[in-house]
Amino acid sequence: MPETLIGYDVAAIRADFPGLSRQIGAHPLVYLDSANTSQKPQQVVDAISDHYLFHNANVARAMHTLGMEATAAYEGAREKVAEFIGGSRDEVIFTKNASEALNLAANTLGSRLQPGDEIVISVLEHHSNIVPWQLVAERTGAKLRWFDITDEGRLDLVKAEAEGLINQRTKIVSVAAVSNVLGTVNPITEIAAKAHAVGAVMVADAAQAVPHGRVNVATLGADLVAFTGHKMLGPTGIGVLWGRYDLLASLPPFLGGGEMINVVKLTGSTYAEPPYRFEAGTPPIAQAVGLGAAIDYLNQIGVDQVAAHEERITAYALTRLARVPGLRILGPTQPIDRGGAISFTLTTADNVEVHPHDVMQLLDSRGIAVRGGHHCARPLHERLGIVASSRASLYLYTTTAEIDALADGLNYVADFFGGRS
Amino acid sequence: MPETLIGYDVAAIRADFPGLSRQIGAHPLVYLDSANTSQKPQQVVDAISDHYLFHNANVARAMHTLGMEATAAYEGAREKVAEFIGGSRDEVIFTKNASEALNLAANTLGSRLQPGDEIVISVLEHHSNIVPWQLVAERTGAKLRWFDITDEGRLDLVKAEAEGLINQRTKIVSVAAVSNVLGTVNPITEIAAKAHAVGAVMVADAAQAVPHGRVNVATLGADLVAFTGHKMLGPTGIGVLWGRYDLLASLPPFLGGGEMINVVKLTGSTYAEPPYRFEAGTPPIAQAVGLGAAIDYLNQIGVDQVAAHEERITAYALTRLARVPGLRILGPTQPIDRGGAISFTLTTADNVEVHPHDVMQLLDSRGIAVRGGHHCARPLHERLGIVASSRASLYLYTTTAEIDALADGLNYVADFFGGRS
Amino acid sequence: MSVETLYQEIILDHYKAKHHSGLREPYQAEVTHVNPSCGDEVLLRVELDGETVTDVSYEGIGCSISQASTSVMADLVIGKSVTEAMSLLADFTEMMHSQGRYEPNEDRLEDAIAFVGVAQFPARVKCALLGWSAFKDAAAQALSAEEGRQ
Amino acid sequence: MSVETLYQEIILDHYKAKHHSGLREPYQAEVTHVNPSCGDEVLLRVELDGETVTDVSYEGIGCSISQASTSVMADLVIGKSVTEAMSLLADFTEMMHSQGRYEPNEDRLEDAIAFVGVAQFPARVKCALLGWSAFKDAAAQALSAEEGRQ
Ligand SMILES: Cc1ncc(COP(=O)(O)O)c(C=O)c1O
Ligand SMILES: Cc1ncc(COP(=O)(O)O)c(C=O)c1O
Repeated sequence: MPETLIGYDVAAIRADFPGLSRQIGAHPLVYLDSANTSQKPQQVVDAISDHYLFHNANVARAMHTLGMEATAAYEGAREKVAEFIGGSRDEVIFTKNASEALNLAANTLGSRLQPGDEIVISVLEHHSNIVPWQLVAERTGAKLRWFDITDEGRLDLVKAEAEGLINQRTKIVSVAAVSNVLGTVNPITEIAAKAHAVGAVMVADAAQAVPHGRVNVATLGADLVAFTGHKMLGPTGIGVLWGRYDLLASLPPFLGGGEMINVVKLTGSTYAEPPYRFEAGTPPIAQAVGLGAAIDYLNQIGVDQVAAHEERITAYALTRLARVPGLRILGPTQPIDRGGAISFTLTTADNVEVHPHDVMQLLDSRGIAVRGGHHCARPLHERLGIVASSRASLYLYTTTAEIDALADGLNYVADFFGGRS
Repeated sequence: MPETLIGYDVAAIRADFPGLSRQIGAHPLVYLDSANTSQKPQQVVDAISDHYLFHNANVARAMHTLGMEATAAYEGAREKVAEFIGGSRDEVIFTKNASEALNLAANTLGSRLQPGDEIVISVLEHHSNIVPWQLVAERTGAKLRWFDITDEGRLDLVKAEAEGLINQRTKIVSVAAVSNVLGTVNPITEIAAKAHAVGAVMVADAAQAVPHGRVNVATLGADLVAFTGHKMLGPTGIGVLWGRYDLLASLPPFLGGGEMINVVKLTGSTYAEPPYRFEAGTPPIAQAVGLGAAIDYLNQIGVDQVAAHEERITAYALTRLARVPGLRILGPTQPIDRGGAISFTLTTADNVEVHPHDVMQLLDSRGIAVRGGHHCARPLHERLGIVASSRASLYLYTTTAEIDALADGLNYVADFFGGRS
Repeated sequence: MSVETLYQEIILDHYKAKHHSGLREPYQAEVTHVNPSCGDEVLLRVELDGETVTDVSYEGIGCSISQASTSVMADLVIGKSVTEAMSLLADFTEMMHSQGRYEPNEDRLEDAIAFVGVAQFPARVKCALLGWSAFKDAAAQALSAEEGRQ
Repeated sequence: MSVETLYQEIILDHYKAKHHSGLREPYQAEVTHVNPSCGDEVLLRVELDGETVTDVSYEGIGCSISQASTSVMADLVIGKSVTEAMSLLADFTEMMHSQGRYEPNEDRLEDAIAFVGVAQFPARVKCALLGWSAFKDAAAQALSAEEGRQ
């Protein structure tokens, strides 16, 4: 059993990612920004190149041999995605990123909203799961309401219950499956049950969940699930909205053009069945191929293995960072119901809070890549009473040695800006 | 002078496109579907691979060394695009394809429309320049009106004038710069002048124009110009909307999330300046890099050279196809104000019109890739009194030998379905 | 995947002389089905007598595959019970999605076995199914119309 | 591009003891500028007497670069004419966009020359310009307020 927990041969995995062997100045790269975007294995890059060079054509509309090859590759990728999340292929819509997927959800569900209706999201959401709802609320007169968080950085379900947050007026609930700042794993299934009890649609922003193999749409309870390719070893330029077929079939189109139609006439048009209804214009064909290759790669290692590795590294990082003087972890400090994004603030010995830009910059001078800012979650930072934070985020290629480098680096940062300790 | 007209060494160009040397069954590939999507040179594919493997990070928000490299690459691509079309970098919005660009235009301009306002498009448009306007007209109560075409397949400006098509109620005019079916080059500058005279915004769908170096936004007259990467040697998953800066600055956001914001608060959000206001979520980073490489490639050959080559091959194809018995070319039959998309119908000796699917299929059996269908322009086909057509489309790598193969192939097709001639 | 696998003689014959083509009365249901990417259309009528398909008539625009397939379908289902027709539809659909790995039963599918080659051309499967799916819809509508009458 | 090019002693000194920090009266214009990707903010006030910048006061949250740069800017522009201040802004902006290929004039830019290294870190240029762009806006507003008064 311990064998499984210890996981796989990380060095062998890292050999598939040539970029991880880069030098940043005099230092080896320590890439701890995978929640922002992951690195890509050679296998994914090769699949994309091979597609462009030898099987490139438009899909569906191109019926010649190359067109059939491209279509088979594109639709094959759709099947791989569907299988990876436990859905069916006609429930998988390819978008350009998770943000478009969430906008698609907001706009199409929004067509049913009226003044007085309520949409519920949470203060810990990424802007991509906030702004689309603000825009649709503005347009329709619906009211936007928010889950608060507890001091530990988890959704405050007790307060929500007391406030009657989810009630008969609630039409949509949209919550992140895993927070990109706090790492919190949110109880989507429980919230979905509450949403469904009042007839609301449940949307899950799974951008930080799917890359870690944490999502099975058959049991999750959400009706719509958004995620993005570039955070799961895949290319940029592709995201996914999964939806229950009968829900998708009841939604109006979002963007118009290309193959999303049934018949176009001067007097008006009729639209294709899902998923095509929601894919306007030439889709991200090579990107789907790349995402399919990324899923193959994840499956080959095994998502359980990946999860076990990440859990181990997250636990190690939480322990190691807790020992850095002046460092305060935002969100859960134990590796329980917690993803591998670890945000923190750093205060020097003479009590100056080092700004995340400065943390980032000094770590970068040692080859260590972390993110500093509000991580597209400004309302969450406001709720936490801070402007910005630093974030280290892990993935299947992260090593304990990298965590050690980070911890050492943070000590150096604190010394640089504060009195030498 | 004749040297320039004869163009460049096509064989050398073709060597950059490994896919063009493929065999389809026993036949060498003859790729005549470039208006659908172009093939990609090795240089573009290598630029994408190199980016993913060695410079991959998120942009803007990632400030570490890799993040700076990715941002420089992404913003550098924006500059290349701007220069290629004669615009400035803050006027170039990256979208997922031309269709999204046109939806962006329709939705943001649509926010100003009222019942009684008129939008003018043409019957020869691609669905991507029809459906977004139908959707926005439905939503706002604006009326959609259409340019008709002449028998020669050109916009009927005389009829439009007589009908008062563009008038004081006109708020938006959106027309293709080059038809993807007929090849017609439309007089955008003239139409734009008429649109501007009544205070309307002029949109040009330049998906079939920019790949051939035909667009200079500084003189074109359009206020918004849409095009797509995959038709100009670039990757799938990226398109462009260029817009006059002051117009863009006056438009509301389209999709929400990510870096398109200024400040996000629970009570509402404010938005970034153009172009960022319109780029929600992680943008198509590697795709921008690939598009930049495609532009480098086009510039290296020289757009004048490309245009000269295409003109020559188009002229050759028009002559050669005119000699195929039973073949009728749709649109201009002379290579004047005409792009390299040539659509046609084919009738056998015993007077059976061969369906474009069957044309496509039989040509494919000889390695020749053309498109059969309505080419996402059903209203145009309805106007022409046909359901579908076959289309051969050319690009900078097309040879006269490929045109010969097409003409021979079409004779074979007519024989196959009709009495042997 | 030679083009001869696709364009079998039977298909070309049906294409050149479509059986049961032309709209006829009476009919209980009429539907239009479209292939969105090319605009091919079939307008199809079904007349039932109890459980029996007494007539199928249609007008279609389309490629040889879609036209021949509709012609073969009409031959096959006219005179059969709705249940039997639906069972044939199921067989045909399975054959179309088999990518060529299907042993068609000639006794049941008759001329329709000629379409086994189409399954190797995924882009054309939609063509071959156009008339069949129109029949499926129309028959279902006709059935509920019958039930309404009772 | 060593980190020492960036964090020069002058910058760290200004960061630790920001000059002219804290909001003061009177002022003719007040603006808030934000760096969208990190949420850093500066609230800045400008007071003019005719063509002369008599006071700049501010409250800011941000990294060492943005804070130090605002401090240095206030030092530089207070007491100068608006025209001179704008000319300094132009020089500073040029230096920031030079990618390090800029020979700053120490007599004119004084402590601001320490920021020449920032130009090699494009992601941080926004930080260095935050206070300056707030000043530009506020000064423009103050000028038109003055004109309005006349
Ligand atoms: C004239 C025209 N407009 C728009 C488009 C849509 O481009 P895309 O499919 O890349 O969105 C195309 C190509 O399909 C086109 O030819
Ligand atoms: C939780 C969450 N939601 C949504 C997004 C948006 O993803 P994308 O930028 O690919 O649209 C991200 C990542 O940036 C995220 O972490």
